[in-house]
Amino acid sequence: MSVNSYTVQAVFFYIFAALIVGSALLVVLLRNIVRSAFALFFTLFGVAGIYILLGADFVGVTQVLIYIGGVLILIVFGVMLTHNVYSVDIFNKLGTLVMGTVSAIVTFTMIYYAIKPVSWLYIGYKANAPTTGPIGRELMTSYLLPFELASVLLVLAMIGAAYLIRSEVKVKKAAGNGGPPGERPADGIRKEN
Amino acid sequence: MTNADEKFMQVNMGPQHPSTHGVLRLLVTTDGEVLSGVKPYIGYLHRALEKIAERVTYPQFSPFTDRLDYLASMNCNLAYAMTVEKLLNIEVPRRAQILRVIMAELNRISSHLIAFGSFSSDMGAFTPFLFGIREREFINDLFEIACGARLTYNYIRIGGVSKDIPGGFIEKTREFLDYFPAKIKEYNELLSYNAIFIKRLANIAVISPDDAFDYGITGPNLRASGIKWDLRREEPYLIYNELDFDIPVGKGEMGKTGDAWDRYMMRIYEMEQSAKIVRQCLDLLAPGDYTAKVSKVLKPPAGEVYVRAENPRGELGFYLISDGSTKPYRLKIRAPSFANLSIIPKLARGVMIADLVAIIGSLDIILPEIDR
Amino acid sequence: MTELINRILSGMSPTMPLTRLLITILIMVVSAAIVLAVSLLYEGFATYAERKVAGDIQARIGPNRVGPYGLLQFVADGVKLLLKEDIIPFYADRWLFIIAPYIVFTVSFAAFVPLSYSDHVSIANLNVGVLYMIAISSVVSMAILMGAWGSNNKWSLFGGMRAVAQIVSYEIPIVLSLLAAIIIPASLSMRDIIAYQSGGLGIFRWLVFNNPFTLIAFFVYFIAAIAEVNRTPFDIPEAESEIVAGYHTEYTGMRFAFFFMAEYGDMFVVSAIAATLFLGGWQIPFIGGIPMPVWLREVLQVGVFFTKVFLLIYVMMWIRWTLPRLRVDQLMELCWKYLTPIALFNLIGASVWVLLLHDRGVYDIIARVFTR
Amino acid sequence: MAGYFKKMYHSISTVLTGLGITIKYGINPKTEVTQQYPEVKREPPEGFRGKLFVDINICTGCTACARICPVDAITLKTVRDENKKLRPVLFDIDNARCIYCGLCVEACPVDNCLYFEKKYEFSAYSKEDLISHFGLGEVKPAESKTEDKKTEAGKEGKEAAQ
Repeated sequence: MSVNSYTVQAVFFYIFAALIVGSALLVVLLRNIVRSAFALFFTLFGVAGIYILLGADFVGVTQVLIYIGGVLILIVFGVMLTHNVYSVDIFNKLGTLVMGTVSAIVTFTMIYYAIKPVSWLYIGYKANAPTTGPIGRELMTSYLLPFELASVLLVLAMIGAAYLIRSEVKVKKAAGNGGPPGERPADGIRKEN
Repeated sequence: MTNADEKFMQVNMGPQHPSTHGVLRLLVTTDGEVLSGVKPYIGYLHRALEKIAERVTYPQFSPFTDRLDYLASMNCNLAYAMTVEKLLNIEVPRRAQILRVIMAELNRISSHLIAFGSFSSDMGAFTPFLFGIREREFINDLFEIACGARLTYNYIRIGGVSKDIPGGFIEKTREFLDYFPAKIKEYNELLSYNAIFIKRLANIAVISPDDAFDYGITGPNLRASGIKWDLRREEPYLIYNELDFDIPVGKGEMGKTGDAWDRYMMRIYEMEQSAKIVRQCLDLLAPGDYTAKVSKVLKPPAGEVYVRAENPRGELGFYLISDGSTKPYRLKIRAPSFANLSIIPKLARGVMIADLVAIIGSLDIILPEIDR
Repeated sequence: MTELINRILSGMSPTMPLTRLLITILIMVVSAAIVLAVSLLYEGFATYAERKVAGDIQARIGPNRVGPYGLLQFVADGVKLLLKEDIIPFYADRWLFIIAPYIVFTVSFAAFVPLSYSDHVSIANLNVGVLYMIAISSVVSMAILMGAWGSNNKWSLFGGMRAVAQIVSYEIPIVLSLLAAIIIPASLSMRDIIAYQSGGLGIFRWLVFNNPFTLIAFFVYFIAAIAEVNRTPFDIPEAESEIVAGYHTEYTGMRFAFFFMAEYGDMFVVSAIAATLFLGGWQIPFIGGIPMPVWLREVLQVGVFFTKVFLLIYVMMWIRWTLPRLRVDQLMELCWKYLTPIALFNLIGASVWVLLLHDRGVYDIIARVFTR
Repeated sequence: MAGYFKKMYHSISTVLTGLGITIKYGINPKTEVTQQYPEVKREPPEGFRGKLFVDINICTGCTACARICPVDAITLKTVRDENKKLRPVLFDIDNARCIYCGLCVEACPVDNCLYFEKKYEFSAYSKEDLISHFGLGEVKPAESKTEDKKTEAGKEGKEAAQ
């Protein structure tokens, strides 16, 4: 929301920050893994809100589009396909706790040292200027190589996924009349008339 | 999902599922969208009709046959009447025979209209259903003129029909026959030859001729598999041998012979043929008795008899044993839908949930007949 | 709305941050309430229209009991839904079950925000308006999945999985076909896009007529949009005859109403995008060039915009009551084998057109030939 | 590739044909076939099987209807009056049980005694209200020995229920 008032921005910032922190805590603390996955929804939404507050509307909207519409869906699907979702014991080993603590400390240290040297520039209120055009131009000029590399990576991932699925179908076909699902594999489903 | 067997999921389809055509319950085992097994459970509509038959007199059972296949009551009445007539050796007057054919064929049309309509609504198109109902109402009006009832007619009785058709019936029937072909054309354009509809049905749930024999499938479902078997031709009863009509068989127009689309299309073709038969019968109709002389108390000789007739859904058979009293000793009903239902577990393997609906719809089962 | 706030705030002293905040929030809340009221009114009317259109198409009359021509039917429906028992299944995941309908509704409501209803009437003119719409509609799939999982019902889960697969897949042809149009005005802002389409008798500079590729893009978009909002023939997530009611099987009363309203809200939104991007938004056809008072122009523009949207919604309803439903794999096939490649090649074609002809449309070229 | 476009053409053309049919109905209000029931009531044809009616004054109390009824909808109790004539003191027809098959009407030996009315609206709040009572009520019994002939409707049916 682009309103020429720092107070309003501040209020919304704190709302979004509370949303992010609260839901992130839920993600970590909830014992029901499906619910944690859904709690992530609010975290990502809050992040998008922060982006928009910062005037980066394109990034904010892309955050919603990709993280909520894409990544989160995949995560939730993955969680749902875990078998016996409700009985997943998240805190089962002491080792996890130790490892978790260590990795958390390491991550926070890294973030701290990444943030510390930055000389924060207060740009003030600068929304309403279209950001899409500049972003596109930069992607196609200065950052063309990383951009293309990222797309190549994605294509590779897609091909890999497709290959994995194909091989599973092949295994099913080879299994023949082994079991009910293998029998007549996908007969009448993938076939075209 | 919390099942121990993580690969499959068991789902209850019915008895209150929107597309199980009544109270059929299917225990469906699925692997995602793909079915790996279907088990039908029947009996939710069991009313012990066969037992009731042993406790009521012969004429009294006639209204109960209305409730066998309530969409084709005339045909059920007819089969039962013919059974008792055979036991009693009653000769039915010619006018009554023609009236019976007219009613049976009109009822065949109205039954197929429901089959067409409910199938289309199973496939997600609701409009053809109401179009089908609209034409069916016309036939119901005709029946109402003839016998006073719109659903459970009890019109065809032992020895003939309950009463002669009143004036105006013939004209109104002709009006219907003139109006009907345009509507069939409309159905075909709207639904039968629609690309989505064809894609949903072609090559789905193919019943091979061998399977059809093995499972005792009859009626349009059998003919869709390419077998030209129609009792109206094979064992002509009433005046069917004098009439000129074709028996449509499945030719695999859109895919393999005997697929769901063929089964569906058989009903459209049969409606056309039935209309043709009714037209001929109206021409043949001559004055005469509408019923044979039948005594009020029927006491058939001891013996047993089996009579079958071509119902809209297949062969309806009555196996009647008489011990010489006024009540049947035993009446066994061979319901066509029951046999047709039995092939569902075979067809519904490796297909998708949406196809299961297509299978049930294309077999056009009716539950009161199955559960009896 | 931003301008409005700025205008009000500029008249105030900058030393009262709290008052400014309160006023800002007040204006936001009031405008949100207005949009909510309008959208609720629209949704009520849309449910009425749906039933009336269905009635017309099915040779029926449709609702005509409540109020004149049944216009108040939606009030009766709303009251009925409000008074219904609110059932939460015992084994449901309570939290997910409860919040899912609210998210679905909020999201569909949030999509009304960046729309440009006329030259000056819009709630927020986002620079990334079109992208925002696409993003916000992808959130729906998440909420649907939430409700589907939360219901702890297998049919719901089927519906939820289907819905997500469908929405995620169909976003691709939608975005690709929208891109073919967006590259011409080179802006993501709804207002800029509509402003670009002025002139040419108010109709020939619509992006749909800009070049042959945008024409194809319009149809691809419209088909994909129908799928995106889960309407027949693509209503497999709530396919009544297959999976009972899909993801909202377990929902009753007001929670169900939220899902229901969200569906109609989504219909409005996708139609509004189509109207904005392809059909000139609020550009008044033919008489747009005539000078007229500002208020009249605004009213006409809003009227024109809504007319276009409602026409598209009518087409959606018309399609819904005509066609049978696709199967889930056929739906995916349509998306990946037909719509996506077509949209992709179409986008390339449109890009080449823009590159070679410097975003001059067919009308510009013809007009140039004639003026020469 | 040709097949691809051919399929596409086929789909689009058939879909458009279907849409053409529905729009004809959609824009033409004359195609509506609905009757507005409470306002417009259709007149049932001659011989319509509606609610059963008994002209009790000409009823001979022969109980033929009760015996033929397949569902025991008719309860009949007759008493001999002073003229040694059978009179139906109790003649109840349970409209909820009746299946409107018409067997009783055909069985009735008296003309215009038991017949169907053209009445099809008889909803009620309770099952009891659905029973039509036609019986004469109290009839002065024969002066000589009171011989009550009780006929419970459809004895045969009763057996079946057991």
